[in-house]
Amino acid sequence: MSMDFEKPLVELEEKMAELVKLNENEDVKFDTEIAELEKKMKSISKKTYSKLTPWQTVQVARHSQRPLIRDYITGMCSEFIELHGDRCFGDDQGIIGGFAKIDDVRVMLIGHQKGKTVEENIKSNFGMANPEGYRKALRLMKLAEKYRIPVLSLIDTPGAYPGLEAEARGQAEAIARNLMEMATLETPIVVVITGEGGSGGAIGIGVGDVVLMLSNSVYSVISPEGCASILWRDGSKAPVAADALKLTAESLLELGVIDEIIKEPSGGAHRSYSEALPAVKETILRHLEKLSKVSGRKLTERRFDKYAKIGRF
Amino acid sequence: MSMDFEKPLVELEEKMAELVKLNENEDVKFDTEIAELEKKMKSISKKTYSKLTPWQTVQVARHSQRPLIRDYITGMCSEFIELHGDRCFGDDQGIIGGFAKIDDVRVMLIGHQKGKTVEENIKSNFGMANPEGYRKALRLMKLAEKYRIPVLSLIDTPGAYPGLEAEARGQAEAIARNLMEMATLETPIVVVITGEGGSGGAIGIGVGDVVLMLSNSVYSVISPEGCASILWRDGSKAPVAADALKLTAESLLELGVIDEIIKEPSGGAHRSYSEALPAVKETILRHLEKLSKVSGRKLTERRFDKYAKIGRF
Amino acid sequence: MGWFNRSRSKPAAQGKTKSEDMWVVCPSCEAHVFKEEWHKGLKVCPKCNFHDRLTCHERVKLILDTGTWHELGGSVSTTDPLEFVDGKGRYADKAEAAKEKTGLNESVLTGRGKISGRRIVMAVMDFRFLGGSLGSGTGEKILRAATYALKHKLPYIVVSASGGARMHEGIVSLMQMAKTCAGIARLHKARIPYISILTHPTTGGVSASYAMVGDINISEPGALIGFAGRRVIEETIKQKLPDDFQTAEYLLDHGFIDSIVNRSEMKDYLMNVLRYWRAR
Amino acid sequence: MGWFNRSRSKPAAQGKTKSEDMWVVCPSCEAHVFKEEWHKGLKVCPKCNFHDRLTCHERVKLILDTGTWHELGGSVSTTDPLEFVDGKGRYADKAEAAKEKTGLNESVLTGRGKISGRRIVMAVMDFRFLGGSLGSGTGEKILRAATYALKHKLPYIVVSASGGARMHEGIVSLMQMAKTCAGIARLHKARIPYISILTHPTTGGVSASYAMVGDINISEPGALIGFAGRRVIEETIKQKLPDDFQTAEYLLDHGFIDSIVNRSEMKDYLMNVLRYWRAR
Ligand SMILES: [Zn+2]
Ligand SMILES: [Zn+2]
Repeated sequence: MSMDFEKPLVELEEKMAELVKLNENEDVKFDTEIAELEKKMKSISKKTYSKLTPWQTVQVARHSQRPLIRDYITGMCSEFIELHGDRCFGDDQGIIGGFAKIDDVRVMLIGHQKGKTVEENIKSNFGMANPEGYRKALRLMKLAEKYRIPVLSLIDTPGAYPGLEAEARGQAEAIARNLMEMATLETPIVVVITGEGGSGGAIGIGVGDVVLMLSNSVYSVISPEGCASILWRDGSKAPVAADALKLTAESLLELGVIDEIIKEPSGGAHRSYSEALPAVKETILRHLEKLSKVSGRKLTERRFDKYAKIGRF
Repeated sequence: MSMDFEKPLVELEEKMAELVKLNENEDVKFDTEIAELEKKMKSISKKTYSKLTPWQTVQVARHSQRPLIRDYITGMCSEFIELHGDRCFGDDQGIIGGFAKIDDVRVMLIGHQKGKTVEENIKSNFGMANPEGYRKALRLMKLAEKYRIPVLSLIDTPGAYPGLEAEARGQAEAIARNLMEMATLETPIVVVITGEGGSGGAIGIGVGDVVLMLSNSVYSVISPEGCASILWRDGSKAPVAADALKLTAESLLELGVIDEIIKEPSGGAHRSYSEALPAVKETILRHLEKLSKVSGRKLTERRFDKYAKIGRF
Repeated sequence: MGWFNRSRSKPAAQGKTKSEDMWVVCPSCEAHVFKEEWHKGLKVCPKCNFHDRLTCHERVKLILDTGTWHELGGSVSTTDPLEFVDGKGRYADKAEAAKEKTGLNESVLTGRGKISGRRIVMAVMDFRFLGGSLGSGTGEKILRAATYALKHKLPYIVVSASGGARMHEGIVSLMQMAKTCAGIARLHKARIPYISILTHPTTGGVSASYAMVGDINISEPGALIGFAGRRVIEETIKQKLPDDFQTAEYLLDHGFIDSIVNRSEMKDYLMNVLRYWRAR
Repeated sequence: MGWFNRSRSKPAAQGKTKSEDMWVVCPSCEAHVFKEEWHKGLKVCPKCNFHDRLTCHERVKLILDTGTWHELGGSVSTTDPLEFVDGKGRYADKAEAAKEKTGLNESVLTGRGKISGRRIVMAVMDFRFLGGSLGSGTGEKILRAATYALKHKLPYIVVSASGGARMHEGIVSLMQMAKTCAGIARLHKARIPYISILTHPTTGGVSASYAMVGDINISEPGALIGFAGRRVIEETIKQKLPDDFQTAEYLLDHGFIDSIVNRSEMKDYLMNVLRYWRAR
C-alpha cells in the first residue's frame, strides 16, 4: 500500500506502532521515546510530503486507498439516489451518477467510478468508461438542467476505455457530444479532479464553470508512461515525462486550466479521509453558493469565455 | 403478382395481349374484337376495383410491386442526398432518410424502406425498423428543424422489428421518444401512409401536421392476421378482422385520424407508377405550401390540438 | 401491440393470484402464502419478492398521503369508435362489464393528491380493466391530467400497468400513443417533472409511449416490461429468449430504467426524488 | 490521445507517398502510379480508390471557388505553454521547423471563401504540420473561425486530418477539445450549419471533439477515423482487430458518418447540402 518514496516514513510508523503497544502492556514506559519518535516522524513526513515530485504525485493520485467516488458520496452526501442508464444501450459502471444532497444543497452528482477490490474494479472497468457512460452522464446533466440543480462532476479515470466495442459504439462521438452540450448547459457545473484526470476520458465530463483539483491529483493529456514510451521510446522515463507534462495541480493553476487547489492532508488524502473529505466538501459548497446566484444564460457566457481564453493569444 | 380477386381481370388482360400481338403479325385484323374486349375489361376492372373490401385493400397495400420509398424518391424528387446513422449505434436500413428536393421544395425525407427482391428485403428487414432506425429518423428531423426545412415522412411497414436485440436496445424507448419529440418539433411535418401503416412501427415516424393516405393503403393498430388469431383464435378470419379494424383510408378519414386521401389509379398504385406518383407529389406539395406559412410555434400548438382531439369527448 | 396475446406469455405475466379461502398462491414462485400476510405485505411475495399487481386504488393508497386524493377526469369513460364486434360479442358490452367489475370508468384513474405534503398529479392504470389497455378514454384521461399538471405546475406521476393498445378501438387506440406523448412533451418543455413508474406488466403501445419517457423511469422487482410479446419475438427470431428477458432487472442493465424500487419504499423514493426539482 | 503512436498503426495510416522521380507508390495498395496521373487524380489511387492526404492548400483549391479564399486568423501561431523539451530537443524548435517546412503557422488553415458562389467559413487541417495535432494555436484558430461564422451567419466547414492532441502542449492541448466544441455549440444554438469532413486520418482528441459533431459528418473512402489507437486497443483487449476497423466505411455502418464522398465530388456535395439550409 505504501509508495517507494514513503518507505523511510513507513518504517518509523511501524516502529511507533510497536512502541505504543509496548507502552500499554508493560510497566516500563516509553513516553519520552515516543515523543522523540513523533517529532522525528513529523520532520521526515514534512520533508517527504512537502514537495512531491510530479511522478510521486502521480503515484499518490493513483494510490489504491485514495478516496473514490463512493467514499465522497458516503463522506459528503447525506443522500444519494443513483440513477441508471443512457436510455439507449446500457448502464455503464465506469461513470455513475444520481441525485445527491450535500448539507442542504441538492445536486446532480456524476463521476468516474474506480474500485478498491479486484471485483469492484472489474465491475467499474477500472474507471475507464464506455460511450454509454458518457451518454448516461449527459442524460443526467440534462435532467439537472431541467430540474434547475447544479451538476457536480468528480473526475478520476485513467482514460476512456480503449476497446473494440467502445469504438464501435462511438467513444469519440460520446465524448465530443458531451463537450458540446456541457458548453451550453444552463445550470452550474462544478468539476473536481479527485485522482487521475486521464485525457479525453476526463474532459468528457470535465467542462465546468469551476474546475477544482485535489492537491495530489493529476490531470494530463496522456499518461506519463504513454508519453515516455512515445517520446523517449522508453516507458521507464515516465518520471521525466511526468515532469514535462506539467500535470500537477500547481502547474495547472499556473496555466489557468483550473481555478483552485483543495489541499490534502499531509501524505495524501488516503492517509486521512476525515481530513480530506470535509475540505473537498467545503470548497464545493462555497463555489456552488457563488454560482447559484448567476443566471443560466450568464453561466454559459462565462463558461464560453473561460474556455475561449485557454491558450494565450 | 396478381391477387385472387383480380383473376378474372388478369385473364382478360392476357387474352388482350394475345390479340394485340396477332393484330400486328397477321393480315386478318381483330380491331373490333379488341375494342369489344377493351370495353369489357373496363367494365370488369371498374367492378373489381371500385369497391375493394378492406381485406382486398390490405392485399393491394402489401402488393409486391407497390411503389416503395425508393420509387417515390426516383419519381418525385430531383435530388436525394441520403444521410446515414443514428450517431450512437448503427445505420438501420428499415428506415432511411436524407435531404430531398421536390420541384423547388427542399425537405428532409424519412421513411420505411421495403424491398422488391429478396436481397433488398433482407437488407431492409422487410421494412421493420430497429431502434437505431427510429433514432436516425429523430436525428434527421432535428436537423430539419435546425435548417428550417419541413419533414416528409413516408410510412410503409408491417411494424417495428420484434427481435431480441431490438428489445435490448430499446425499441419501446426509441418509438416513445420520437412520439414526444415530434409533438414539439418546430418545423412542418407531412406524413404519407403509402402502403402498410403497421402499428407502433408506423406511428414512430408518423406524428404530423398533416397525415395523408393513399387510397389503397392501410393503417392499423395490429395486422388483421394478428387480430384474428387473438380474437377469433383463427388466423383465417383475417378478412373479418380487416373489416372490424376500420383500417382503410376511407374509415380513417371518417374517424378523423387522417386529413386527406390520395386517389390511386384504378387497380392500385402498382398498376401505374406514372399516374400514382404525380398525384402523391402534387398533394404533398400543396400541403407543404400551406404549412410553410405557419410559424414553428404555431405549428406545434396546432399539432397538439390535432392529436388532443382524437377520441371523442 | 395488443394486450391479449401477452397474458399467456409466461406464468409471472398472468399475475392472477389463485386464491382460496385461506391462502394465496404466488403467481411467480407458486409459494403458498396466508392471505392475510399477502395483503399485509402489499401483495409482495415473501418468498421471491415478486410484486403482484395492485388495483389503482391500492396504488393510490400506497403512494399518497391519506385523504389527499381528489379524482380528476372522472367523467371520461370508454368510447367505441369502431363499433367493434368480435367473436364473443360487442366491445361496448365488454367495456360495460369491465366497468361493473371494477367500478372504474376506464383503465386509468387520474387525480391530484399529496406525497408527504407535496402536491402532485397522478395517473394510475389498472390491469383489471381490459388488461390495462390503452383506450381512447385512457389516453384522454392521461392527457387531461398532464394538462392539469402543466397548468398548476405540479409534478406528474404515471403508474403504468398495461398489455398495450386496445385492439377494439383500432387506430384510435394507436393514436393515443401520440396524444399522450404530446402532453408529456409539453411538461418537458415547461421543465415540470414527469416520473414514470412501470409496474408489472407494461408492454406494447404503453411501453412505447408515455411509460418510457419519464425524467426518471422506476420499476418494481420482477416486472415484465417490453415492446413486443415474448412469443412473437421467439417466433420471429426462431430461438428461445433468456429467462430474465424483459424483466425490470434486464431493462435496468440495458439502460432504460433508473431504479427498481420495492413497493414498501416507493412513497419515500418519490418524495425524495421530487425534492430535487426546483419549481419556478 | 497523442498523434505519434498512430502513424505506425497500419500501412494505410502512414499516408506518406514514397515518391521517386517518375511515379508514386500508393500507401494503401502499393500500386505504382505515374506521378502526373497521381496528381491529376487528386491523389486518389486509381487502383484502390484510397484517398491520400492533401495539404490544406490543395484542399482549399479542391473545394472553394477559385480566387475566393481569404485567410483569417493568420496571426495566430504555435505557443509553448509547457516549455516542453523531449528526448530530441525543444518543442519550440520542432514547431519552428514545422512552420518552415510547411509555410503554415499552425496545423490548421482558416478563412472564408465561396462554394459555387455561396459564402462559407472553412478550417482545414494539415497533417504535415506536426501530424495535424491539436495545439492551442489550432484550437484558437478553429474557435475564431467559428466565431466569425457565427457573427456573419455563414456555414462553417471543418476539414479534419489529425493524429489527435499535441502532447507537447499537455493539458493546454486537451483543453482545446472543450474550447473548440464550445464554439460549435454556439453555432448549433444559432442554427448555423456546421459540416465536418473527417479525412485520413482523424483520430484521438480531434475525433473526440469538433470533428464528430457535425450536422453532417462526411468522410472520404478508406479514411482512418477513431478514438483510441489500433495498437492500444489490441493490447487492451488482447485480440486482433478486424481489417476494416476504424475505416470511414466501418463508421458509416456504425452510424457515425452520414456519407462517404469521393474527393472529386466533394465540392458539389457540399454545395448541394448547403442549399438545404434556410438562413434567417
Ligand atoms: Zn413468490
Ligand atoms: Zn491504391
